[in-house]
Order: sequence, then C-alpha cells, then structure tokens
Amino acid sequence: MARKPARAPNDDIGEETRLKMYRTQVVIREAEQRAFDLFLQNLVKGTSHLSLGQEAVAAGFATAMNPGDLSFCTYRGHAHTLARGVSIEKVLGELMQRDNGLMRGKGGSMHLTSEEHGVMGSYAIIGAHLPIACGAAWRAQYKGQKDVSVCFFGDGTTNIGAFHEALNFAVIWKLPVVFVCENNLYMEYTPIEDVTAVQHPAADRAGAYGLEAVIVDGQDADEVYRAAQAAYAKARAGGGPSLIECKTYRYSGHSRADPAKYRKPGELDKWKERDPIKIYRERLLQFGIEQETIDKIDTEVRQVVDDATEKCKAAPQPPFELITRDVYADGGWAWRN
Amino acid sequence: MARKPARAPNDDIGEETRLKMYRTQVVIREAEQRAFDLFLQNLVKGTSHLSLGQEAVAAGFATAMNPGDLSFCTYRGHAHTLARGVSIEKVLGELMQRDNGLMRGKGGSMHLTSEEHGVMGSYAIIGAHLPIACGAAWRAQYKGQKDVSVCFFGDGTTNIGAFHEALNFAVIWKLPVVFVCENNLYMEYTPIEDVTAVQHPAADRAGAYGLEAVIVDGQDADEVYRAAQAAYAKARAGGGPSLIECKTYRYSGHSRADPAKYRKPGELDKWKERDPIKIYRERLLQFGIEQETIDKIDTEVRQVVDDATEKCKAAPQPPFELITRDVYADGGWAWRN
Amino acid sequence: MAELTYRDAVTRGIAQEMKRDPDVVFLGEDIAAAGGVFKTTVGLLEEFGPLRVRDTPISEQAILGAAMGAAMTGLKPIAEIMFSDFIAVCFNYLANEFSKHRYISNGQTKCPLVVRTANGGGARFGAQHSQSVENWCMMIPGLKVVAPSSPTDVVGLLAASVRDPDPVIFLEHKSLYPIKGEVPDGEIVDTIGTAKILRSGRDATITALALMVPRALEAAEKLKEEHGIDCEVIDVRSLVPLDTQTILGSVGRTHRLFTVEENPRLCGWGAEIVSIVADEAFYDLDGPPVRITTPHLPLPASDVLEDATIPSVDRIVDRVKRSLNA
Amino acid sequence: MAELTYRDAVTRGIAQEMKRDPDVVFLGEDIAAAGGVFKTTVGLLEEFGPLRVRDTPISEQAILGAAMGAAMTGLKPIAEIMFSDFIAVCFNYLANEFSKHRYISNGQTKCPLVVRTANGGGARFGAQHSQSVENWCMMIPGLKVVAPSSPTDVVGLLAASVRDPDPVIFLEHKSLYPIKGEVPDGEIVDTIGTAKILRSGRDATITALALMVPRALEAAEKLKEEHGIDCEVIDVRSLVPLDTQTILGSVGRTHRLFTVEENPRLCGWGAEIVSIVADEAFYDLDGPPVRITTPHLPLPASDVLEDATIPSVDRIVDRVKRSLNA
Ligand SMILES: Cc1ncc(C[n+]2csc(CCOP(=O)(O)OP(=O)(O)O)c2C)c(N)n1
Ligand SMILES: Cc1ncc(C[n+]2csc(CCOP(=O)(O)OP(=O)(O)O)c2C)c(N)n1
Ligand SMILES: [Mg+2]
Ligand SMILES: [Mg+2]
Repeated sequence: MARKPARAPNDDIGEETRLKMYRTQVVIREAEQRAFDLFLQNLVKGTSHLSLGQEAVAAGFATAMNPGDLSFCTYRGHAHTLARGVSIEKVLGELMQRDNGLMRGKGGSMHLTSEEHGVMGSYAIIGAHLPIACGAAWRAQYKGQKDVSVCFFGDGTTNIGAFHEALNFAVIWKLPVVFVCENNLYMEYTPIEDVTAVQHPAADRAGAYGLEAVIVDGQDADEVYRAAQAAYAKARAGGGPSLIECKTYRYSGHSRADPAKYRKPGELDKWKERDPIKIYRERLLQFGIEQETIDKIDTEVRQVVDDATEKCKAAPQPPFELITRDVYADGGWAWRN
Repeated sequence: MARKPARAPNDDIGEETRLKMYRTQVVIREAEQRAFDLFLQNLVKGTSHLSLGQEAVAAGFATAMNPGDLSFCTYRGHAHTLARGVSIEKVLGELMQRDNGLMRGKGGSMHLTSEEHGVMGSYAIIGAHLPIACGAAWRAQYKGQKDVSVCFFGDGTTNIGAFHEALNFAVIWKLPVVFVCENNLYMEYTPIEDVTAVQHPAADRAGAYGLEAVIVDGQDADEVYRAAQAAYAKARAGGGPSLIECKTYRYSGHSRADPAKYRKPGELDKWKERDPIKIYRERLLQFGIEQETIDKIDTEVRQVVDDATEKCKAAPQPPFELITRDVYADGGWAWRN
Repeated sequence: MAELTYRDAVTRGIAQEMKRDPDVVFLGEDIAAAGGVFKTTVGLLEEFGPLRVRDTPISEQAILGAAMGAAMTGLKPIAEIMFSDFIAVCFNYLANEFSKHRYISNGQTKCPLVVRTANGGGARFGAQHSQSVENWCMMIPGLKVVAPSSPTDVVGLLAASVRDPDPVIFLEHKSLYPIKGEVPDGEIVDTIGTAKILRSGRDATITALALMVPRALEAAEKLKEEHGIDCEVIDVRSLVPLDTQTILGSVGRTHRLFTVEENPRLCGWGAEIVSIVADEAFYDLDGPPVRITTPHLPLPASDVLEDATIPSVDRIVDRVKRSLNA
Repeated sequence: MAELTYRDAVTRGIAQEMKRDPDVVFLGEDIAAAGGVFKTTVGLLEEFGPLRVRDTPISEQAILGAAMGAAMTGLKPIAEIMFSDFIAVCFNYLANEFSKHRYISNGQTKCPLVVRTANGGGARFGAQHSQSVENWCMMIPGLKVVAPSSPTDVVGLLAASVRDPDPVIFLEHKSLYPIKGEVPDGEIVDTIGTAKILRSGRDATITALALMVPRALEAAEKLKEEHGIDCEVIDVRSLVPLDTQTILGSVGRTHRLFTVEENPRLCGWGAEIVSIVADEAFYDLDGPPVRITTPHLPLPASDVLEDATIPSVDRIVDRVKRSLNA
C-alpha cells in the first residue's frame, strides 16, 4: 500500500514529532489506567492522582522541550514524569512503593523526581513549586544556559499566595520559566468557578503581571505543542516568562479515594467526546499515518505496561536501611555527634 | 465680617466634614512631627514609621467612615489610628513605651490598636491583615451588620501572597471590605517599580479579581473622601469589596533609622509642592472658610500635641506585672497547671 | 451510648457546637459540599446551610486570616486546614497573628477560634502529608494545643475548644479516623488542659498523645504480660495548657518516665516534658527519662518504611524493657 | 587581625565566599542598593554587581523558593529574610521543601543554600520583630541551624554554611550587630557542628547561644567573683548538627547543666539538650538540669518590659546560685 504523505501542506509539526506525541499520550493513558487497576487490587499504596483525560497537556509540553529543559510537577505528576521518558516500571514501582520505584518507595506517588530526565520534582504542597521553578530559571539566566524551566499546576493553585509571588518575581527578573495551568475545572472536589473571582483562573490573572493571556485547548496535543514551542522560544530568547492556561478535564476522581460525585450530569461524557487520544488518532490518520502504525504503538505500549506491572509485582520492598539515608548530603541523617 | 457661604455650589462634602478632615490632617502632621522630634531626643523607643505627606489618605478614609466601621492598619498606622479619634497622648505614649500608651507599651509603635475606636489592630507582618479584614467583614455579612472593614497597606504589600489570597477571597464571598493601597512609591528603600511587574501595583491587579481599577489622588483629602464614600456605600449595599490605589508620598524615611538616600533628586521637593495640608488649606479658603478658623485649628492641635508630650514625658514606665498579663483570655499566661 | 468512629465524632462535635451557638461558623477546603476529604464533615452543609459551612479556595492564609478577623469581631470560627503539614503555608497566623494579638493589644482583643487539622502518619502519604506537627504548635506562646485519642475525647475536647476564649489548634489523627468507641449520648463537653491516666502502673510512667496512646496502652499490656513491668499510661490530650500535675504526680509514684512522640525528635513535646520532670522531679527519678520518638528525618512513603519509622508497640516495649533492666 | 563589628563580619563573610565562588549569589529585600536594613550588606552590590546581588519584592516565598530552585540546579544562593519572625510567611520552604527534597528524591537532588536572618530581641521592636526562632528551625529534619555569637564566628560559620552541601539557617542576632571583636586576617572557614567551651569551670555547665553567650560569660564571672561558683560556659554555635560530645563531656566534669535560651520556653532547644543529657548522662548529674528561658509569652515592646523578659545576666546568676545552693 502506498504511503500517504508524511506532512500535510503547511504543517509545522511533522510525522516524527506527532508519533512521539501520540506514543507519549498512550504511555500515560495506559500507565495511569494500570495504576488505577493496581490500586483496586490494593497494590498501589498511599494516594494517587491520575491524569487520565489530561494526557495531551503533558505530551505537548514535554515533546516541545529540549533535553536539559526542566519539569516541575505536582502530586498529579505521573503524566509529566512519563512524558519526559522516565520508565513506566519506575513510575509504577514508586506508586507501589517497591524497591524498583523511581525513588525506591521513599517519596511515593506525589513526589516523582528524576533528575537525569529533567524532572526536578513533584511537589505536594499547592503552589510551592512555582517559586522553585523561578529559581531554576534564574540559574539558567545567571549562567547563560539555554534551558527552560516548565512548571505545571492546576486551576486551584492560582488562588494560593505562592502563585502570585512567583508570577511577579518571574516577570521582573525576566526569567526563562513557563507556567502551565492545567485547568480541569475542579480543585479537589470543589468547582473552580465557585472559589475564583474570574472565569479563567490563570489567563485572567496574566495581566496582573504584565503578561499576555494565553488559553489553549488542552485536549489537542498539537495546540499544546505549538503554545509550548512559542513560550520556550520566547524564554530562550530572553523574553521572560509565559503563563499558559490549558482547558482540560480529568476522567478519574481527584485521588484514589474520590468517586467524583460532584461532577455535573453529563459533564464527563461531554469531555470524553473530546478525548485527547481519540482526537490525536484522527489527527494522525488525517496526516496520512497508517492505522497499523498507530495500532502498533498501542500494542507496544500495552506490552511495556504489562511487563512493568509484572516486574513491579515481583519487586521487593525497599530495605530498612533507606530510612536513615539521604537526609543530608553525606548520605546519612546524623544531627549530632 | 460677613461669613462666606459654607457650601460652594455643587459641593458634596460640606464645611463640617471639611473642617474635620482638615483637623485630622493637622493632628497627624503635628503628632508625627513630634514623634520624629522625640526620637531625635531618644524618647521614642524601638522603631517608628511616619505618615508625614500621606495625611490626606488617612483623613479621607476615616472621615467617610461611620462609627463602628473597622480599620486594619500596618506598622505605619499612627495616622489611621489618630484619624479614628484615638488621643494623641495615647499614641505618643505608646511610641515612648510608657504606661499611658494605648497598649501601655506592650505593643509598641507598630501595633496600635484601639478596639473602642474601631482600630482593630496594626499589623507588622506585611500583608497579614488583609485576610484578617476579610474575616471581620465576613462577620458583618453573616450577622447582617452594616459596618465596613477598611484595610490599609502599602504598594510593596501587593507583591506578597496574602494580598492575592485576600482579594480573591473577598470577591468570591462579596465581603464588605475596602482595600486601600497607599502607593508611596517605595517599599522600604527599594522603588516599587523595580520589583513590580505592573505600573500601578494595586490598580493593575484589580482585574485579576474582577474588580474595577481605581486610582485616587492621595494628596487631596476630598478626592480620597469621595472614593471612600463610594466604596463604603457599595460595601454596605452588598456590592462586595473595592480596591483603591492612592498615589502619595512619604516625606520621612521608611522608619526612624532611614535617611532615605534612595530618593531620586528633586522627588521630595516635587511632592512637597502638592503637600496635602497645603492643598487642603487652599481648598478651605476656596470654599469660604476663614483663615482664622484654620489658624485656630492649627493652634489648638499644636497645644494638644504639646500637652500630650508633657504628659508622656512625665508618665511612668509600664509595671513589670504587665509582662505576664493577657497572653490568654483569663488574663494570665499559664501554659501549665 | 452509641458506637461512633473517631471520624464521625468530629462531625458530631462540630454539629453539637453549631447547634448550640449560631456564632459558630465553619470554613475550609472541600468541607461543605463534599463533606471533607477525610469525610469528617459530611452532612454539616445540609444541616447548617451555606452561610455557616463554607467551602474556600486553596488559600490557607485567607482561611486562617478570615477566621481570625471573624473571631476578633464576634464569631466563633472553626477553620479546617486539610493536612497539618499545610500549616506551613499559613504558619504566620499561628506564629505571629492570632497567638499574639491579645497580648499586643494589652488585652483589648480576643481570638476565640479553632483550627482543626488532620495530623500524623500511617497513611503512606509521604513526607509532605504525614507529619506530626504538635511541636510546631506547642512552641508558639498564646496558642492552646489539643490532640484527642478517642471518639469521646474528640467530641468533648472539640466542644471545649470551640467554647474556649483563646485560639486552639485541634489535631485530629488521620490514622485514628476509622477507630471506633462507645460515646455517651447527649452533650459532651470536656476540659482542656487535663491529662488522663488510662492505665495505672507502678514501674514506669509512659506519656503519649493521639495515635501513640493506643500503642502505649498495648505496649503496657505486653510489658506486663511478657515482662512483668507495670506501666502507667498517661494520655496527655492537651499540650497547652499542659497538665504537669498529673505527669509529675505519676512520676512521683513510678520514678521512671518515658515519652512516646510521633513528632520527629528535635524539640518535640517530649523534650519539654522531660525537661520539666528532670528539673522539678529530679530526685523522684530512679533512672534516665527516655524519649521514644519518630527519628529526626522526613517520613518515607513506603508502608514498610513508614511503619519502621513511627514508634510502634514493639519499639515501646523494647525501649522500656531495656531501660528498666539496665 | 582587625577589629570588626559583628555587622561588618556578615558583610565580610558574604564577600569572602562570593569572591571565592562565582556560583554564590545573594538575594533579599533591600539588600542590594540599600545595603540591607541592618546595614549588613553594604558595598556588596558595588563589588559583585547586580546579577549576583539582587533586590527582591516583598515576596518571602518567592525568595526562598527561588533560592531552592537555584540551589537544586547549580548555584549556591544566600537568601536574606529580613527579620527571623518573617520565616513564618515562608515557613513552608523550611518545613516541607528544601529540608525534605533530598530525602524525598532518594538522594537525587541537593539544596546547598543559606538563609540568613536577623534573629532575637533587645531592639524594642515588639512581638513580631523580636523573636528568637531557633527552635522553629531546629525542629525541622533536614535543616542545619547555626547561630554565631562573635564577629570571628560570623565569618567562619557563614563561610562554612555557604560551602555546606545542605540547607543552612544562619541566625544572626540583631542585638549583636554593633559588638566588636578582633577578627584574623585572610580567609576564615569554621566547622559547623562544633560547640566551643569559652570558659572552663568545675561546678556547672552553662550552654548558651548567640546573645545569650556574652550574658552567660558575664554571669559566670559574677558567679565566680561573688559566689565562688565556677561555671563552664559552652557556646553551642550550631543547633544542628549538635555537638553533644562537648556538652556531655562538660556535664561529665561539672555534674550540673543549665541552658540559657532566648526562645520562649516550650519546645526550646534547651529542652532538647536537657532531654539528651538527662537520658545519656543521668548518673553524671548531681542535681536537676535547669532551663533559663524567655518565658512562654510574646515579647512586649517596652524597653523595661523586654529587658525583664529575655534572660539577663542577673537572672542567670540568680538561677544558677539558687540551684547550686539548693
Ligand atoms: C497548600 C495546600 N493546600 C491544600 C492541599 C490539598 N490539595 C491537594 S490537591 C488540591 C486541589 C488542587 O487543585 P488544582 O490546583 O486545580 O490541581 P488538580 O488536582 O486539579 O490537578 C488540594 C486542595 C495541598 N496539597 N496543599
Ligand atoms: C512579611 C514581611 N516582609 C518584610 C517586612 C519588612 N518590611 C516592613 S515595611 C516594608 C516595606 C513595606 O512597603 P509598603 O507595603 O509599600 O508600605 P510602606 O512602608 O511604604 O507604607 C518591609 C519590606 C515585613 N514587615 N513583613
Ligand atoms: Mg484542578
Ligand atoms: Mg510603600
């Protein structure tokens, strides 16, 4: 069968990137779905915050990054961590608090960190990582390094003080940092509109920092990718920070404990019609990519998730000696002589 | 000599109110000037933050208040405290940390509080009192009481997290609170423009909370008074909060220790041309008030300040028994049995 | 008498006080429509309406600041901070504002409010959602600090906290929410500042708080059965005011002191108690006072690691036994 | 050797380290153009330029957050928090973020930063600008906490803090800024975690920190001259790591322990030291260990009241004398 043209006319993204973005979204979808299954089996410990439905945001921003760019995530950070190339096994292992986990079970699902992949941490105190991302960007600026710091957070985070301090700080110092608000309409269980003075929690605040209001369709990875590219380019060129609000929706509850009864009737179904992976499959076909290629990605990813699951189930618990390790830089915890 | 008409045509403020506002400004000017003299004599202890040059803001907002309205001030709160009718002796006594002080020397100059005058405290941690004022306003709303909570703070305060949280909170709950930013161009020693992403630190943030941007000439008590009246009326009518930015300038240093070398050349002189008391004297004359009446106020106030000074100098130190008093509501400090 | 969970006791305590006094209002994140992330406030919105039970944005400073301003002017707010770890983002209100304003104002103002929060470990939530922060609160002059260990104490101490004219930090232990206990019918009001001797004993005094109380009791049983060591167990219940009389009295009888603290070691509440006993009952002590604490490190998330970090029944048994046999 | 104020020693310490290492950067409110509200940073902007010495807005969370992000990725930031009381508005960074990230990440990340802040009373600034918050810092696992009492220690310990691979809270005492001392020429680098015996004595050990050190020394002189009591005075210098060997060694010789703490009593650092000594050196002690602290209350502004609140030379003398004569 003849191959359709890889690039449609006027397309700026291209096949290779699109396939990468597709695979990333499938990785997130499958890994998160597996995480959900595993905690139904009581194999995921503690809490867990899934990004099912929000995959396009993570995929778009990560795919547009260069190696060396830095991600700062929240407790809802599995997606962003996977999107930077961290292995599914390590992520699931951490959720299962096994020794093969990304932090060997010491951090848990809310704190995924992989320095070698540029995932500079997942922070579970709302808003705290926005100033931290500013600091990383300040380092880049000071050292003349060209990496961008990208900071992901939710709509609810726009109402905490640290958000405000970070935005002002980033602008006055013209830092190469990109703030990404994933507006999924809810904080934990409370609709964001009930507790926010403006309609667009991030975009309507941009002007308070002299920034442009940017709203992106968070269900369309291409749109996200383009917005990310523009913001990174601006940051790398010394143009300072951006604040981008992505409209999206989470399919699962806020965390493992949440049955999400607060949803408006029909809301979930309406959003599922614009499922990011569905949208992206159509996009790929539209740009001439074969169904087979797509199916192959799906199969491959599922296989990786299955393998990872087995490895995690077989992995040992972390050893007790980890408890007193790495409090301080000497590797130990001695607060006295 | 025939009395000139007390009200010029179309005037909305009237003689009585104007005389009150004038007297309030003179009280602040004279008392603050005296505080300055007293700390040159080493009779004012600790620190002190004067409002010389900013008198019109305090006078305008206080004069427009009803009894029962509540003021929440900062360390730079002498002006707002005096404007609510607290005696000069008590204020100077507190600055001198004497037993006749408003809090008998226990609080000091940064914490002037007079519940009976509606001065619900002066807060020395930047931004902390904005949420507190929201709480007082919430009580009024909940109890159906008609008082307004008025919260004064500086330009520098608009960059701290609590500012952001309070503004959003006040708007979503539609609280009867008025936020007054006295923009005197500097935080302590740093020009506000060097550290703020927008030109008008408060007004340019109003939109982030769905509020109208209001900028007022803080050197003109009438303008301030009108803005205050409008905001209070809106609050009392259930219309929710306002954020008002008053452009003003402080003549003295930030605090007693500060020679204010950071001023731009000529800046102080330029502002002194628009001295609020000078402007207001002219305004009174223009509305037909006699020079004599004005002079009499000046003389009276000076006398009160002189008398207060003598009383404070003669006042004893606070007794040691105060140290362990009023930590808890039982009047004591017992943390154990 | 009805059997109630610690979780439902929280709801009952709040409801009891809101029914009694219309000035009691309640605010926090996800507490109204959703009934709280720990389901401790289910039904309160329905019972008391949206003016008294209010959902807030994620603005902990606004929550505590608003509670303070309302308390200063005539309400009796209960504010929820979802996890006690988040006190760190609004610590200024505890450390500098509602704790100090009465003093600063020379007694003019008041701050009768309660901050309820889910404290402690055991849920495998990791370093930022599992801390025991009782010492963060105890060290601040002007606060009262309460931490119940049973459903009945939850109701009674919560009622006492709401009625208290001073700011009270009310630490609920998240691992105790599912435990059950018999709770008397009708209104329950306890007294803040009173410890309770839950088990009498002659050989040693063990002071404990919250989740550490059932563990200390179980350890005492084991010590008795397996080693013939007879421990008195005191549920401290209230760190401020601190019932030093009960503790000193007990040490005067047993001559040995152990503290079981979930907060990490340095400057924990046990240090304070040891320093009081060592000073005032030095000659009563027959051996060193010993602190059994979470080690001075952040909490690991993993279940096996977390369980090995927070004081366990076995650790208590072992430490007491070794110490008394030394 | 040159005579230097404690204030100028801060400047010298920062300058020494900024000269040595271009990755050392410095940020805070009014620290650059104005040279700091305590004039501890005069001339640094001129010497190191606006890229390394940066004025910030009043955004303490942004200051500490930015310091952390910079530290994690390769800089060695020094952040100033103007008054230590303001740690309360950015406490989350101390309590939950830079203290825990290395642990949370299983050793992947680092946070080599220094938070400098003006701590302590004596300036008649009242309850929100005079506190001693050493226990706020000491109680957080993952932090190091240093508090120098002399100009030489300021330079040496500040240098050590900047070079330390972990986050260090560096508490300067605002009432010590004007004191003078001889400071050696050339580079000075001290060691964190070491206490210093500043005066040998046989009858009792007094541990003190920062402003309490000169007071303890003066008290020791008086106790010797007026009452024949010979005290050993230890400048603790570093609360974390804590040099327990020096303290335990001293108590082993003197058999009595006093702590002189400026922090208010409950959960103060002295409680921690007492609890260590009472446990590990119980049989060395000839009498109760005694804590001399600021009482557990907010600080009054008035000079006479403030002086009567913070431990004074006379109070130390009196307490030690009464205790040893008991
Ligand atoms: C300071 C703080 N307050 C509250 C919480 C509890 N909490 C965790 S997630 C969350 C909701 C966050 O909403 P949003 O920012 O929209 O992110 P989302 O979870 O929707 O991705 C809340 C309130 C927290 N972790 N930290
Ligand atoms: C949280 C906090 N940070 C810093 C300070 C120190 N400080 C006191 S006043 C001030 C400047 C405030 O500027 P602005 O809000 O403009 O008020 P102004 O003094 O000009 O009236 C600063 C930084 C403080 N008191 N609290
Ligand atoms: Mg959300
Ligand atoms: Mg200002």
